[in-house]
Amino acid sequence: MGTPTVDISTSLASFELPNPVLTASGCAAAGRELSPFFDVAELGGIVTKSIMMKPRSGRSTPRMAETPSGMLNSIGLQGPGVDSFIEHDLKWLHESGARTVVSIAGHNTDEFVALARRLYDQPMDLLEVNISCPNVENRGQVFACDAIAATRVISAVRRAANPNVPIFAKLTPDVTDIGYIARAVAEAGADGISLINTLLGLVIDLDTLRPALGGVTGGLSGPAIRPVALRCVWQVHQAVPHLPLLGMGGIKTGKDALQFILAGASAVSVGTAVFHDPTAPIRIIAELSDELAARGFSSLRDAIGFAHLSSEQQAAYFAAQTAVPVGR
Amino acid sequence: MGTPTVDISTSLASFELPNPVLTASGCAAAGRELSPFFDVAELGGIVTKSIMMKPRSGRSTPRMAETPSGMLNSIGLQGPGVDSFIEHDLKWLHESGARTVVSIAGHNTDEFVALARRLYDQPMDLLEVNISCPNVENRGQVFACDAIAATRVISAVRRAANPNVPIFAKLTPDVTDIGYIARAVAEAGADGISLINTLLGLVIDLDTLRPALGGVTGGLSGPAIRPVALRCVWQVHQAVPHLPLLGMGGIKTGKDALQFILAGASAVSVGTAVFHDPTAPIRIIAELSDELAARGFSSLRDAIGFAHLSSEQQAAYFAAQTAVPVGR
Amino acid sequence: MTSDVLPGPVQETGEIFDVTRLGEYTQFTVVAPGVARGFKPGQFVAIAVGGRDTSMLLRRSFALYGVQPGAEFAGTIQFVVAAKGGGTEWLLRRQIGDTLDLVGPLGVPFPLPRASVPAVLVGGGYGTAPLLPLAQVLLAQGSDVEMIVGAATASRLFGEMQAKRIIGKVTVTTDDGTAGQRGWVTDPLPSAIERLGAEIVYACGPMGMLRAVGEVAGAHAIPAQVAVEESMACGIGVCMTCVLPVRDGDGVSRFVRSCVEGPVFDAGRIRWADVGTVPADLFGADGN
Amino acid sequence: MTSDVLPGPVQETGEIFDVTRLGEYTQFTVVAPGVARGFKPGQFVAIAVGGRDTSMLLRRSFALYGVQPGAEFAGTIQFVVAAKGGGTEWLLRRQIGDTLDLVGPLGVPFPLPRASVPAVLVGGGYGTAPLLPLAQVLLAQGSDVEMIVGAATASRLFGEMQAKRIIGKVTVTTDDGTAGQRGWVTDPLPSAIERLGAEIVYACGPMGMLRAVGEVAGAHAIPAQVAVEESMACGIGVCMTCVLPVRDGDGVSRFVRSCVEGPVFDAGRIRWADVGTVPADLFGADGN
Ligand SMILES: Cc1cc2nc3c(=O)[nH]c(=O)nc-3n(C[C@H](O)[C@H](O)[C@H](O)COP(=O)(O)OP(=O)(O)OC[C@H]3O[C@@H](n4cnc5c(N)ncnc54)[C@H](O)[C@@H]3O)c2cc1C
Ligand SMILES: Cc1cc2nc3c(=O)[nH]c(=O)nc-3n(C[C@H](O)[C@H](O)[C@H](O)COP(=O)(O)OP(=O)(O)OC[C@H]3O[C@@H](n4cnc5c(N)ncnc54)[C@H](O)[C@@H]3O)c2cc1C
Ligand SMILES: Cc1cc2nc3c(=O)[nH]c(=O)nc-3n(C[C@H](O)[C@H](O)[C@H](O)COP(=O)(O)O)c2cc1C
Ligand SMILES: Cc1cc2nc3c(=O)[nH]c(=O)nc-3n(C[C@H](O)[C@H](O)[C@H](O)COP(=O)(O)O)c2cc1C
Ligand code: FES
Ligand code: FES
Repeated sequence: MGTPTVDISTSLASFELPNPVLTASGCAAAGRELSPFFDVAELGGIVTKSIMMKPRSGRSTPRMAETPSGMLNSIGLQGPGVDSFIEHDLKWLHESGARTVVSIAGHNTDEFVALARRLYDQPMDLLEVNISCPNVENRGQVFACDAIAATRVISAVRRAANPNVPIFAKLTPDVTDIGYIARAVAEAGADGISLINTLLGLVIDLDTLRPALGGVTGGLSGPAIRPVALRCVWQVHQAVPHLPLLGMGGIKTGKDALQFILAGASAVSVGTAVFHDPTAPIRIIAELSDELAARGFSSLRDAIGFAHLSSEQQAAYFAAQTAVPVGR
Repeated sequence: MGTPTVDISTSLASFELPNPVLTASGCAAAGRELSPFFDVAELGGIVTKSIMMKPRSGRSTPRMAETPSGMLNSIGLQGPGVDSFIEHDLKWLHESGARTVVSIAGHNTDEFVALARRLYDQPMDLLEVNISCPNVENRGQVFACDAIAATRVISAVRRAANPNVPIFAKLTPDVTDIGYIARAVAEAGADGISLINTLLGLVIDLDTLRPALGGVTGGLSGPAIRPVALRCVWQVHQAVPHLPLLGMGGIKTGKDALQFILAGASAVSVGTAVFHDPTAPIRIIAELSDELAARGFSSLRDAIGFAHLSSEQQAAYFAAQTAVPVGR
Repeated sequence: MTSDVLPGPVQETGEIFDVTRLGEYTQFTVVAPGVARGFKPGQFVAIAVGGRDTSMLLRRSFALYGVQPGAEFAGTIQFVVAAKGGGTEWLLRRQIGDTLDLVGPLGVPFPLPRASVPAVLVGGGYGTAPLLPLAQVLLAQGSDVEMIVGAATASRLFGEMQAKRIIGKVTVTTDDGTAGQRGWVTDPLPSAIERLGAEIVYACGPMGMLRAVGEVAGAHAIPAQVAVEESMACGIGVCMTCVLPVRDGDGVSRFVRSCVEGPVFDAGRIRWADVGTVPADLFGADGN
Repeated sequence: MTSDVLPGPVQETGEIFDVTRLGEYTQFTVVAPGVARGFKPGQFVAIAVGGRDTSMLLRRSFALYGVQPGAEFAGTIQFVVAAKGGGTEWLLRRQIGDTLDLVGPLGVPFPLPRASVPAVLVGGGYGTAPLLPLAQVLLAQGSDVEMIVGAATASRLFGEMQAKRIIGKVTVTTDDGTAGQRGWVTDPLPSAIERLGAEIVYACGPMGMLRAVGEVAGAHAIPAQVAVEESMACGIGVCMTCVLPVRDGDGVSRFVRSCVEGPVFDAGRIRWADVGTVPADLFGADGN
């Protein structure tokens, strides 16, 4: 498309990004495995797999099942522990010139705090606090399912983490009222919100007649969940309009990414699509830029939350644009 | 498959069905439109579209958007009101010899009660209480999102309805803990539980740059949600093992239906698949029967909740079967 | 107007007999005796797209024309496809010999006058398709028929040759003047109505065009029967996605399913200005 | 053992050059110079299935053989497909001239001995495929090679003709005795090891077979290098779905990704009995 160039830079609180496309936690390891396919420094950023204090084996296999337009996973946060992560993964990312979002997960508030402290001086652009994981102190209930537990973790991490690094709370869609949880973590000091994590799902293996996953239930991701993710972004943008959102859930193309931006996301993460197409994140940058240009946007920032405007407000925006919109 | 015949009769509380396949509310109107494709009396039953006291226009168009392996709808319970429903629809179903599940929906508890009373003497086999709809008395919060509101409706309907007709509470998956809601409605007197209703979703129209649906958000259905539905059936079967479950969400084939049975459903509803294949429900009866036979089950009832058994318990069952299982 | 009792729709697998490119459109001829048998002009067929394991759950609808219940192409149906999104693009990749999963014929056909009456037929884009068999039926009844076909540009015109063959002449309009006269189908419509002394107008095309055609007919105090195109999830009347606000005989307006109570409506009964809203006086609006 | 630095995997679109039925299997020859370039025996290719708008999100993996980096079929790869579910059935409907979206070569190849050593190769079902190019490499190194191929029944045998052509002879077993000797591949394995004075066994096939081959090799105090087949979501090492409990050099067991750290493992290091569990002494098991 020979369309006018669009300014696609964006920001997630104080983190400035040349483009709004990142990987999703757990879907790009720590970036290195994607480097045969593209230069990871060209992305908006790499979001690393949620790391915990100690090494962790994760769940038993089978760990995945394909489902219609989606997949279930039950990895169980397998990882090398934060020390090894800093020494090998974060170092590699830093040397590669990649913008880096470090995702952390804990069994309890103390572990989240310990992680924030351990990472205090490490090179990173944003800290994503994965509170969509089970809280061992509350019968394994997921932190982000309980406004109080979520608040406690986020305020503690905000105090413990380097004040120059924005922290984003990552929410699960498996709650009755995601806007309520969003307001709670915003008040607790989150600089932004990442959403959504996977939906809890299950598949029965018709050969074994038992649940297909070793972990019984697993997390549903991929295009199947995109409408749920978009609804969550829409609702959270309405609940906390001042907070930047990192949107994700089933993004495969620039058009999909644009829906998230219009619904209120300042940037997007590409997760499961990477399994199908390792170059998806880099392709989506170009596609999104073309889609914005084709609709007459002069910058990505103008498109953030645009779908919440009335038709009149939208028309006024385009009327004020000097560039002639292509294809409208 | 020349497999031994399996007894596929089942029951939903006191409602005895010759086979376990029904339509889903809102996906078969009141059955009549399906009669060019098959004899509706051959199904386990027809579940009618949720009816309210008064005629209701429903939401503005557009009312649907296709999504990956799913669709969003925002019909808004368009319907003729209970009087016209009784006079035309229920009458036709009765004359057709169809087993009938009547689904009711209300703005508030009183409307549910009025519907149960109005339907007291009408010919029907089961009453499905669609509490996955907004409660006008509580800022439009969905009844089934709130254990107290859900309990109130179910106990009131149980008291008001004909005691010979079992009542099933239909739950939404959009809650933090569906097992908790299930226990609440069970204690309130539900004779069983139907699940799941649609997931709340949203799509942005990239031409208008606004939500694609007139109703902004809509309900996500189809194979995309099947893993979520199976997880809900699994969890609710564990929460209230004594209650019969009517399972649904993305069922397209006999194999899909079998997953629901193994997870704990006594019967299944086929919804969105009917839009793709009007004969799906009748086809699924035969497919399910074959799948059961191929795995060595002598009756459907034996397969209900079978995936919750340990491998040893499962092996013991098959060892005790006289019929030689085919393909195991 | 007569209202025949029609054989119900059937679901059948049809083999593609021919695929022909026509400008920006592609015409499919498919062997489908069950669908062909019951067909009346104005009806449509719903086609499963994407094959096994597709992520596209819903059927796509196409207006039927060129249905041959007997004779040479016995039991074939024809429809024309314009590329739009994934579903039509999948269809456009099908080849002769491939099979399609069809449900049809669906919908209420164009109502026919009891006796011969002069009629003007107005088609926009591929909307001309269902008017071709209608013209044949009307001519066979002895009616005088004129036809106006229009499109944004020449390559989006459809059926002007067939129309000419059937009727003898046809008026063509394009928005950009690349074929026929520059302008809209409604420009030559008044004079056609007057010239013919038309007592009815039939139309199929985009909503805006149908509304305008309805207004012209109304101004001439004659009815316009128009075939609409609403987004449809099921096509068979069970889902309620395809509704339009339509005024009935005693003045009450309701949301009416365009798949089974349409797609053909009396233009004068559709509340065009209220499409996409819930007008306060709609039946049941207070029940929401 | 040598450990070359390999060119990384590439993503490319390959045209299908040939499709040949072989018993219950179908062999594909695809023009894919990028994948072919880096290939070493034991590696695999991950193929997108279902086309645009498919509901099948994940790639399917196939062991590579018959890769021709130069010569007549320059830049082609070969792999063999057995029908399983939707993905393989879609592949089996592809025809010559169709294109496939490929990522490869993936995984760690079979480690080669530094010098020529006698080796027995054991293939089960289509697991014979990656052993064919391995046999060629070993023979070129001057190693003595014997090959045993087995399957449940004759029609599920693969590659016994090619093996015979490459090596000169081949031992065949089938569970039901429909070809070769009745029984398992492990039945003739001990005598093959002894006859040849084998110093290594290579194997590919179902997990149960690989375990048994590992045990026979262990009993002869020689290593077995086996290529496993774990369910893989990404194939490139980013998702952690494909792990196996593997003991490393200093005795610590970890969950190791079979896509990038395998699919070839030393059978003696895989904790076969613990596959599908989280053994208590696994590295990080206490972190769960
Ligand atoms: C009664 C009727 C008759 C029709 N006749 C013809 C015809 O003769 N020739 C022709 O080319 N097209 C016809 N259409 C339109 C055709 O059905 C759509 O172009 C087609 O559904 C688009 O599918 P897609 O996957 O290519 O597009 P997408 O935009 O990807 O479709 C997404 C969803 O929206 C629906 N949709 C998109 N556009 C339309 C539309 N214009 N009308 C209704 N639903 C839509 C699709 O069915 C699908 O469910 C008719 C539609 C109706 C309702
Ligand atoms: C390294 C490797 C090499 C392989 N080589 C070959 C080969 O040369 N020839 C061949 O025919 N097959 C091979 N397979 C198996 C092949 O990948 C599966 O048969 C195929 O993925 C099944 O896909 P489906 O859609 O037909 O089946 P479905 O059962 O519908 O697949 C559903 C999901 O399960 C996964 N899955 C199913 N079966 C297997 C399996 N056996 N192994 C791994 N994942 C599976 C699929 O990838 C998919 O994600 C190999 C697998 C791996 C991991
Ligand atoms: C295999 C896999 C592993 C994941 N691991 C993590 C994780 O460690 N931490 C986290 O916050 N989210 C994790 N996620 C969730 C993703 O980051 C993302 O929120 C979700 O998959 C939805 O996006 P998608 O549909 O683009 O994949 C994981 C998802 C997958 C598929
Ligand atoms: C168009 C449409 C209308 C629906 N209307 C109702 C309804 O009136 N009452 C109800 O309880 N569920 C309604 N549902 C939900 C279905 O009954 C079912 O719970 C859900 O769609 C999941 O099943 P499926 O994936 O098989 O469609 C509707 C679903 C669709 C798609
Ligand atoms: S499309 Fe379903 S009722 Fe018309
Ligand atoms: S398949 Fe993803 S890490 Fe191996």
